[in-house]
Amino acid sequence: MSRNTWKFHGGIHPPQNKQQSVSASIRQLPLPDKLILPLQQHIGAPGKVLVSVGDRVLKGQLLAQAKGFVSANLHAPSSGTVIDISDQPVQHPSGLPGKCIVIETDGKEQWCEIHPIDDYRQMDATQLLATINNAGIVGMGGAGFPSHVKIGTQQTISTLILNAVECEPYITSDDLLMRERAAEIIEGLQILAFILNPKEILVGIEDNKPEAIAAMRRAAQESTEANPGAPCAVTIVSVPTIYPSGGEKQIIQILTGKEVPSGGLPSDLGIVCHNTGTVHAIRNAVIEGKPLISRITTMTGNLVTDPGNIEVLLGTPVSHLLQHTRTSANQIHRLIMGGPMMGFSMRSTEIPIVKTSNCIIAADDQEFPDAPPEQPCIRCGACAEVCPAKLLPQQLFFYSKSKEIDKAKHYNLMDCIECGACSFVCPSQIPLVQYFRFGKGEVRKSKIETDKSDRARMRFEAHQERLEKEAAAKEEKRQQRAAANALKKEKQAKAKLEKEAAEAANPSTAASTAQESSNEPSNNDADEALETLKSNATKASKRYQQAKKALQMAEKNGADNIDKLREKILQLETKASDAKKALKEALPSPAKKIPAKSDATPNNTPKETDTSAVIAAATARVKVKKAQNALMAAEASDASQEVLEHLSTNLNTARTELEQHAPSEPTTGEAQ
Amino acid sequence: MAFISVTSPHSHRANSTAGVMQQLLLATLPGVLALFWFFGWGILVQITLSVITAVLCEAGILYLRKKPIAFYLKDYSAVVTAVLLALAIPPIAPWWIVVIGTSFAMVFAKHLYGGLGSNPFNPAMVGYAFLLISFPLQMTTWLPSEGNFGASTGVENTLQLIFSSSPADDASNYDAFSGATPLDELKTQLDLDQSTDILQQQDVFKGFIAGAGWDWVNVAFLIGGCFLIWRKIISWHIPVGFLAGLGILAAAFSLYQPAQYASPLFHWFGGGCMLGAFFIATDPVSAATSDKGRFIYGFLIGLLIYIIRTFGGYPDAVAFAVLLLNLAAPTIDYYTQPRSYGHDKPNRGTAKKDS
Amino acid sequence: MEIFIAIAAVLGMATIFGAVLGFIAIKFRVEGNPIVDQIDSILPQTQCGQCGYPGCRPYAEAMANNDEAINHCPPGGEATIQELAELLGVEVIPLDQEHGEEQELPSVAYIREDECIGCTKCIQACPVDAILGAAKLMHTVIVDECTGCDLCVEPCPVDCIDMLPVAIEQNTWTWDKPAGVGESSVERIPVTNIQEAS
Amino acid sequence: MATEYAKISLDGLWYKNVATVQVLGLCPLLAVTGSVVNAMGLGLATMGVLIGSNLAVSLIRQFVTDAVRLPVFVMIIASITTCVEFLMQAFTFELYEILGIFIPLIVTNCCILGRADAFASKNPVIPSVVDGFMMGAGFLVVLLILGALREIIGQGTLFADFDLLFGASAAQWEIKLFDEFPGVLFAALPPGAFLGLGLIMALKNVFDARLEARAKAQQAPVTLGSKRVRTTGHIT
Repeated sequence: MSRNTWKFHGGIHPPQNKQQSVSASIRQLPLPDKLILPLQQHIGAPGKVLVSVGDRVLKGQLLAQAKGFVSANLHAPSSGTVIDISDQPVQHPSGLPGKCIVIETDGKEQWCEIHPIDDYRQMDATQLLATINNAGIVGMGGAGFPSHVKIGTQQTISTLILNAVECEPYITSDDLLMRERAAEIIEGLQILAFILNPKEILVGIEDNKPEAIAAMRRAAQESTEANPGAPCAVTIVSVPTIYPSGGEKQIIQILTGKEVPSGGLPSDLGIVCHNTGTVHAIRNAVIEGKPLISRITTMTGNLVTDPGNIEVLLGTPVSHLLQHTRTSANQIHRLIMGGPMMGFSMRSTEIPIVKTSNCIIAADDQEFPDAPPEQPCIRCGACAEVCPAKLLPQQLFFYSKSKEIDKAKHYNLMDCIECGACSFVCPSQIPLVQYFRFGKGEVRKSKIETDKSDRARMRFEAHQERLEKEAAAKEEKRQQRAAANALKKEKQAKAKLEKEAAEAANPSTAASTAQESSNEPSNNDADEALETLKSNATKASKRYQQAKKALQMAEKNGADNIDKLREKILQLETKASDAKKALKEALPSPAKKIPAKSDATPNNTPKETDTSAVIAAATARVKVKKAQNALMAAEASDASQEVLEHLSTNLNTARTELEQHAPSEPTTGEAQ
Repeated sequence: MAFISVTSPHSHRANSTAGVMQQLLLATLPGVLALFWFFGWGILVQITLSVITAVLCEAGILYLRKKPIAFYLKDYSAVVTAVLLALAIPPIAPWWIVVIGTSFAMVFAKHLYGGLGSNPFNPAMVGYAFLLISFPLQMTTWLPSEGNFGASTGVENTLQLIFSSSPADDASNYDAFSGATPLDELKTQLDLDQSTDILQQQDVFKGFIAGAGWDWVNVAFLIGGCFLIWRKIISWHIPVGFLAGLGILAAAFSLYQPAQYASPLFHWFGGGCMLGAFFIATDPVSAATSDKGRFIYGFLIGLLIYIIRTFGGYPDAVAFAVLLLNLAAPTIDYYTQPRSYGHDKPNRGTAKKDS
Repeated sequence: MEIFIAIAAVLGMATIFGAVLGFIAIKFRVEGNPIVDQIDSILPQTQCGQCGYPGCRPYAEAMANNDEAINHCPPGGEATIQELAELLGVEVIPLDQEHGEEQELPSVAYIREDECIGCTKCIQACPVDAILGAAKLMHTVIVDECTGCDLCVEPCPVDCIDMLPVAIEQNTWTWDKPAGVGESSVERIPVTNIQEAS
Repeated sequence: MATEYAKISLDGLWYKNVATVQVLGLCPLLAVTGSVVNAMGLGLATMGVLIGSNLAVSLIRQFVTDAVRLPVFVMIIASITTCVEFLMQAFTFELYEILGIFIPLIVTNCCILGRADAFASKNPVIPSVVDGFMMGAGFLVVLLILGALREIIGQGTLFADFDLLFGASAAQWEIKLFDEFPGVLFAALPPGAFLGLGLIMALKNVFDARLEARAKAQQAPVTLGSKRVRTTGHIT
């Protein structure tokens, strides 16, 4: 059964170290006292907790329900009591704690109600999908991507791939699983094939696992014989041993020659790829109705006295495993979850086994000595030779190091699968993968920051707009109110004047005094205004002189800002002349007014008061006052020249208006 | 009990920069022996002098730059630069030539650009080019090859030649011993309208291909180069491109007018060709990055060498060609970025914002 | 004679080139100033006013039009200064400390809700409307929208607003940059065995 | 007054030095600094043009509109350069021959147009002339240092051939520093000039860094965030 395989670029041959853990068959451990179940055991949103502290739970009972599309259910691995729901050390390279449900086991292993499916072929594909979804199955090779999302793809699938490559050194959990439970795995594949209806099923196994290949071939043969009508046969493909052939993208390339587009999914190519353990779990979920509550984990490393593969309940603390494999925990230098190429070093022995924990390596510093200090990159290119993604790691390294994320992105940093092949071969001992992880983090961070700042800008602009609108509305209201007030005042004034007129018709001293008193201030106001104008004019001309002097000085010194000074002087000059003009214009009016006043006094003896003239005089007075106030306010606030000019003309016109009406005014008073 | 937290991968191939450099030094051994056999003790003296100067310079600059001295000296990069430079220098060149050249290479070509890994030019070749431009007489005067580990010149005589106190004496001393290299002689004679056939008869050209021991020196460097490729210290792309570029031009010209242009074999095994192809051009720091880029880089060096050797003002051209292509390496990288997994075509050029 | 030819040539050229220049000056006048938008997109949009301008955009305008210095933005820090320098073609200069210090970690405002008296002063102070509440009712900060400008801290009459650094969680955590040449990137963690301790 | 001229002088000689800070006029700088006398010849010529052009530009600055200022300045510079060229032909013909094309090429020396545009067109006559002198002096000093450096290393002499510039009596000024010096040809060639200029610039940067560090140490501590404004409310 030879089938054409393709090669991916690069790859390395790290020492295998698999023989330590393959001698014994899969075994079980005694039930641990405590099971710690992190809510986040998969990619996506953590589930919603359905239990509370003190609840008694049964084996297989749903503890947390998937929340959102990419999420997974979590079940109780054993019966017992929920004793805590809190932050605990979990399987995360940062060492940051995560929220966990802690169950104290009661040793009864009491199952909740389960629903095995006798013949899945009688079921609907959607029903099977729901079963898998409910069982909380995620990719068990290490990534932890919820399986039902992969299986539930809308695209037409032509190829179903079982990734049984297990290319990382040390790990043998899939190997042992295939050796011992090949038939179950084939059954799981048939279930998937039933759901996805692919044209072919490919099983890729590295040629360093001859027993597993033999077992799988046998099981596939038997399966075909047992179900002659099966939609498609399982093809077992032996692939060359090279790391990282177990990467999803790499196994797809090896088996089909196709490349998953950057940023795309295998389903874009009509391919679905599952890990051995995952397929086995799917089989258990469908055939036995059991959710994912345990997995096979390899215990190995030179400190482990009884290395091997263990079927372990999820949530079992690593310390429990160490204890039952007779590991000298005191000598541990590096405790790794996952393989030596992509696994992470744990910071505590209390971290629990989760759905993705395929291997635990307890090693001293002989087995994994500390990396020597980083040396400068000599651009030897060894990294580029082994990169399975065909990237240029040295370029990515330079740009990640200098945080030039645009350039790093241009060199496809985000396509790095962090397999560690480049770091493995680097003669300069540069922790390249860490640089790339750092760079990727920076890319993500900058994306978040840009999004956030864009949002902040929008909100700020909206905020400003709102404030402006509010201010405009207020201003409008204020004007309305002012108009209403003015109307009211006018009415009052009218009423008063009418009353006065009525009084004046019957000559009375009261009326005349009233007139006089209202006349007096108007004169004073005008004088005051004149004064201010005068002082303004002198001030302006003084400033102009000062500026001129400054300019002369500056010219002598050849200062830089001469042009500015000159401009300013020009301004001042116009200002001064304008002020003088205003003064000139203003001056004659009182001059005229005074004689007019004196002239008018003796001559005119009105027989009756001219009501309309009085009203006009009053309004004129108000106008003068207003204009004066405006002018003063403008002066005080250093308003522009135009405004001042405008205001002073206003004042003048108001004054002339007053003048027109005022002469008739005092006569009434003085005539008496 | 203390755990360590460290990024994966946790295991590492047992190799190091120092190891790479040591193997490089090992690979020069056949060449050094051949030079020793044909040109005598001078070459060993030059290597010793150069290595001492380089290490002192490196230590001094590291001290000035406040860097850990031992840490950097342990990577052997200074020694490699020194040895490569010394191999290119005439065996009886006065001591100050070596010292000046090596210090120039270490200080200006290496450390002023930021030290190991940051130098855009090959330091050894910068030093060589500097010497060749500055002291053309001393740099083109070789001993005639004689074999027998320089028995006729002797250790004492060699030392006296190299360390003679007065530079004025040099010229007369040289006259007694010196001779031009075959490449130099070829150029001179061809300029005098001699034909290549006649030249083959002359003393300086007697040998199996390229005359007077030089071919054997090149063969020795070729052997060392093959060792490097076998050990995966260098990739085959640069040397093959290099020899292909040189060979194609040489073949074309010599087929066109055999009397006027020397054969590809003569070019391959003459002068510093093999040293340049396997040891100089392959310096990864200053070369192109991708496989395709490296081949192009090597090929262009080969072309340039032939052009300068045949039409230029200097008899040999490895240093100039390598330096010029060092300058072009970023441009080559710019156009030869490989297509990475999952992409239809390779990226070109530089990053655009928010691409 | 020669001198006249020279003068004629020079004058002739002056006329022609003057005409060309005049035409070009009118025809290809540059309108608007798109650089402001580019600068604004670099600024962190905290709207904190630490630059001395009321908001990021006014500062961007000042940089584009009035040659304002590029080192007045503490929230953006070194990274922003570098980007601005690159965009505007000026030298990178250190952050002006008079405008404040760059913070290591971004922080956001939190209201100690039981102390809040519902005065709405912080709501008015917030430039991005990230505080929720009504008069006489407790207020709270929409953490995702808070830019960490701390403009709300000072107006609070009961001092119940804290600026707290954004906590790093599993999904926001990223790997550190390795220590660099000459250093080993191994981090040693003292481990206390929980079972032994308890 | 005094401080203003001091500033112009310091800018010209140090802070805005044409060669080491603005890195302008590299072509003549690299080409003719093989010996002190060449450097001095070109430096003086450039200085003369710089003073003349600054003077002329400053005089006419009010009558030149923005659009035509570049052609006008270039015209002025070209005229003055031609004058200097004639002068040199008249008085130091041999040096003129040696410097060759680099004398007419002063027209294209960016520093001259740069100063005309950046300084002379905005300042009165006297400061402009001072600026021209100081910029020229700064350039000349760098030329001289580089010339001396290259002459010493390249030929082992100093002040050779001064008779070209200062008459026959200056022929004795030559100092032979080493006996039988082999002469580092590299220094006499353009690459040596690049290297030398780079070293001079590096040295200057070291000085500047020291000065800055000292200035910083004396500076009063700043109050953090003292320039903050409120952003809420109306923005007009």
